[in-house]
Amino acid sequence: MEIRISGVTKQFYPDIVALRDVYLTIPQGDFVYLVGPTGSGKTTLMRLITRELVPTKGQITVGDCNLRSLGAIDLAYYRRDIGVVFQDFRLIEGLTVYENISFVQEAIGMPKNLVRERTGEILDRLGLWRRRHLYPEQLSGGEQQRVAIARAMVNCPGILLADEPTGNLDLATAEDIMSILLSINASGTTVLVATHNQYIVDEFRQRVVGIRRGRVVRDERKGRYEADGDL
Amino acid sequence: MEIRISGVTKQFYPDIVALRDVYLTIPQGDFVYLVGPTGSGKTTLMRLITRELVPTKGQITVGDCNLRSLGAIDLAYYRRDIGVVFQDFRLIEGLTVYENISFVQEAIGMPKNLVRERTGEILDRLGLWRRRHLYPEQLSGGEQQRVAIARAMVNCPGILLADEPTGNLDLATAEDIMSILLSINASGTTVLVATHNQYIVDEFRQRVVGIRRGRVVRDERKGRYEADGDL
Amino acid sequence: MSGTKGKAGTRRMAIFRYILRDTWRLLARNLGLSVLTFVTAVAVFYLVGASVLFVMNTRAMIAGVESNLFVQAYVKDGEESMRTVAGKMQAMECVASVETITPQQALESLKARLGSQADAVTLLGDNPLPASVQVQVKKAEFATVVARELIAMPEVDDVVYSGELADRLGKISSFVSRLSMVILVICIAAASLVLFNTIRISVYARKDEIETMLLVGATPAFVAFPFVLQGVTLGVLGALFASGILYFSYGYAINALIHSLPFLTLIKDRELVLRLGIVLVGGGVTIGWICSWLAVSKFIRAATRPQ
Amino acid sequence: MSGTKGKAGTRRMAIFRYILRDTWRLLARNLGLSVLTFVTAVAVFYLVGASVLFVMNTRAMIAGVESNLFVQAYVKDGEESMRTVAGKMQAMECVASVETITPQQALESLKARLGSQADAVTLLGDNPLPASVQVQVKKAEFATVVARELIAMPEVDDVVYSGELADRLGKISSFVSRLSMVILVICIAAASLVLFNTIRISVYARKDEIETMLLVGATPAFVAFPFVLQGVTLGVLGALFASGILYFSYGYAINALIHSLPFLTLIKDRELVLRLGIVLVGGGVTIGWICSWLAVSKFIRAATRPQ
Ligand SMILES: Nc1ncnc2c1ncn2[C@@H]1O[C@H](COP(=O)(O)OP(=O)(O)OP(=O)(O)O)[C@@H](O)[C@H]1O
Ligand SMILES: Nc1ncnc2c1ncn2[C@@H]1O[C@H](COP(=O)(O)OP(=O)(O)OP(=O)(O)O)[C@@H](O)[C@H]1O
Ligand SMILES: [Mg+2]
Ligand SMILES: [Mg+2]
Repeated sequence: MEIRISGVTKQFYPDIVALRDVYLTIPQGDFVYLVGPTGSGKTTLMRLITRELVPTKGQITVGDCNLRSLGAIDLAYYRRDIGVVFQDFRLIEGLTVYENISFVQEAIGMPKNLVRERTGEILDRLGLWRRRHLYPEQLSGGEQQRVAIARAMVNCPGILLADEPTGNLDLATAEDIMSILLSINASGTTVLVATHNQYIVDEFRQRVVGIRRGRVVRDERKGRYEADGDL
Repeated sequence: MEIRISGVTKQFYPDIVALRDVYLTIPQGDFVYLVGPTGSGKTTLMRLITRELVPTKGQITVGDCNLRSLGAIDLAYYRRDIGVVFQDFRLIEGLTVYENISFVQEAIGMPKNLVRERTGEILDRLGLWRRRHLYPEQLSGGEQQRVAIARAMVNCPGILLADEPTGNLDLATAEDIMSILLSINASGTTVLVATHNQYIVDEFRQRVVGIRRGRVVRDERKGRYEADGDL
Repeated sequence: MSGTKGKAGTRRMAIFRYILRDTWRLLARNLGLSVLTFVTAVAVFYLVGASVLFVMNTRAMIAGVESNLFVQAYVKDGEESMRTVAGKMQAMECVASVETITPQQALESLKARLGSQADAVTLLGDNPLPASVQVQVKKAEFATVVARELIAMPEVDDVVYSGELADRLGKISSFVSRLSMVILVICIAAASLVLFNTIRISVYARKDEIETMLLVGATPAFVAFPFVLQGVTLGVLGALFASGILYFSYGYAINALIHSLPFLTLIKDRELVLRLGIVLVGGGVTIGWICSWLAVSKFIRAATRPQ
Repeated sequence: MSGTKGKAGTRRMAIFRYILRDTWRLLARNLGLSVLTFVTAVAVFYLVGASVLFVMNTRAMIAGVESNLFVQAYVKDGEESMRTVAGKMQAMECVASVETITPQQALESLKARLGSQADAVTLLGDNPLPASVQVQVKKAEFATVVARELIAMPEVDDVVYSGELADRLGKISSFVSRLSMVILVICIAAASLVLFNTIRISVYARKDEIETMLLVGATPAFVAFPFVLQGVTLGVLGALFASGILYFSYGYAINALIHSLPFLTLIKDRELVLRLGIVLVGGGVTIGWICSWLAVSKFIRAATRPQ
């Protein structure tokens, strides 16, 4: 499924334009870093792709699907094929770590034994197995972030959006996460990572899309981070 | 006010020991980086200092004040002298950016004109003035983080605890924030920064306290980050 | 996307199980909220049930008083025509019972009425009092009809009945039935309102959860069902408990009443409360369902409407 | 730490102003929650007010019926002793009014009672009926006392009164006053419960806010006050609105009643509703205060208790 963003502008108030005339095509299987100073519009772009927001102008299609015209049920089915690591995690407070990860599988009707198997596997892979019975508020920031990553990955989505997925992780753990993301990407999933982490971007070189003040200012294959941060 | 942590152990369940026999003294006016892999106990240490938690064993004194024996009102007065940047920001959803920052001043009974002046000044300094009428959920991650920093600083506290204050900021903005923290420190405030940001630690060299699995493993003046991240 | 795409049935079963478990979680994990909603539901259903019982007993009481209303017809020629009139009355639809009073009985009763002055009556010599027929009507409003009927009969000389009393009773009775309806409607409206608000506020406290679930691909139905079932469960439990309390407190109250006011016509049969309980539980299901559905679907709509 | 440490007064004023503004914010920013709580409060206060009015009118009605209860004393020697007895009665505490009936009046009334058989009475010749005194008591239960008093008088020959009726009325009246108390208590309890739950759930929805405020150095009082004032405001507004609706609906109902049931003793004075309104508003303040205080202080205690 190709993500095709054409001429998208997103305006919140007359004076806040989060994205301005953005054209971007992300083919199936791409790995893209979205970089840019804080407030430049990275999260807004991701929220447009999940149809949390609709563009003020322009149009987004994912595969054959024009996002503007999705009904509530179609939207749910569309979102099942997109895994999102939210910048603020959005874990469900009333659910344990285990339940937070299993319920997205349950919501699509996966049978119990498969859910158990998959959840256990992914918790193990992210070093969270011993924390599975804790509630989000009992976790450290980095642990919460990994739960969010686990939840986004567990359904093997066609597209994975990760918004600042290493902001609360030490370098070693961040590198682990990155190699997991790369292996997911290798299996055909499109991965879009918004990040401020220069190390990561420079170490695992991939396509880099730079945004500044809502505009795409560069788009390089095997790019570098470039801390050109005049706001 | 000197922070004196002696023999502190914090245990959550029989099997989760977040801190283990920690001794640490932070004199008034110090600037300390708290580094360590995710889940090592940095946030727990800070929550002990704000008396959100009490130690399972051991004792913490700040100035002349033994934290274990604080009543509800004394606790409020104690906390007024501590500014905290929470890892998850904890902005109040129902308040705008401006109100989130002014209310901590109002809570201590500061007169209106002074509140207005100070709030305006700090919003300006952190580049948030144009966002002052927005609610937290309308801000980007980095903007929320800066609001949290502004709120922690605005009462000119004697101690400033910043938990991962640059996790959602690009490098340039992070450097700005660091120089603000350093200037606050220069005016006599004790600053304690928990961080995973190697750049920051290595560029603005200060005392570094390393924690791993709940134990203090190193404590160096002008230390470096050292990504020694075996969990 | 993987899983058992072929077996839609198994999948639906699985989803159903998850929904049930989630309902349980909603109830159990936020025990505080659940208990508050439940207690509110009990209070509200108790009020409704109590007002229903009150209304029914008031009606029974009025009916009891009405059945004490008589129309008396004095007949012209002795006991013969007295029996004719009585027979005709007995055939009427709106008549409950008919009693005949011979002149002898009438004299006795007059003597009794005069008390110690009864001697005066003996001065009357031969008994001048006529025979009469006493008719008990089924409802107060029929008294006038019966009286008209009687006066039209050739055998009847004069008709005595308390037209004013019949009139009043009729009016009071019809007013009580209207008032009772109003009371019931107000109670039920207040009950629904309170339950709706309570459920809605408790859904409001979980706004974020609803939003997040929808964001990660749960269908609106999957998100809504546990809330709806939770609402239904609380409604039903509230109604059941209220019925139980009602059953015992009604038994207690009615015993006390019968003891101190034996002359009132009350509904002594506690089975009534059981039947009322069934209605309340039905109401609990309906209100719980509708209220939680309205509440949750509002938040779902807000969350899926893109900005 | 800076600010105007010296001027504690100005600071307290400032804090007070902030608290007021915060209360307004709580009410306005979560208009949905506020409206739900408000509507619940209106429903609940309306129920309480309506039940109070219902109870008072029932009591007035019973009192009206009671005042129609008479004790009749036949005196021995003509109109002289009739007047003596009447005088003594008038002096009694529990007597509402006294009426004297001469033998002539008694005869008229007997004739009237006999209807078309009145002719029979003329056969009596000289009027054999005695003079009598009719005593109206203030409450049904006094009838027996008055009757005893009368029978003990030398002038009195015989006393007639419906002991059974007096008894029943007395019992009904005392039962109605007890029942009305029970109804009121149940209504007020249910009202408090519902309001408490509603306020508590709405505080629950703001748990995080309370926690954060305490974490950044707000005193428990500073955090609690806006919630308490919000509760009081909603309580008062609810009570005011309920009183308003009550005022108009009572006026309407009482007009309809007086029109169709003019013989009932009802409280026509709408000022009663105004006085009731004042009581309701007082209740609104109290319940709003207590409920929100309990609710918020529970969360504050939970948040300041270290783990
Ligand atoms: N709902 C909203 N209402 C008003 N303004 C908004 C809203 N959402 C986002 N914005 C504004 O749009 C701009 C872009 O926000 P966005 O979250 O996309 O930034 P970002 O690139 O993710 O930044 P960061 O790296 O800090 O997370 C910000 O300035 C933000 O204040
Ligand atoms: N309330 C709690 N109940 C149970 N376990 C807890 C609780 N709070 C913290 N922990 C555990 O204590 C450990 C230390 O947590 P802490 O938040 O201090 O880590 P941290 O150093 O801040 O990590 P990070 O860099 O990821 O924020 C974690 O493993 C966490 O799961
Ligand atoms: Mg962002
Ligand atoms: Mg932490």
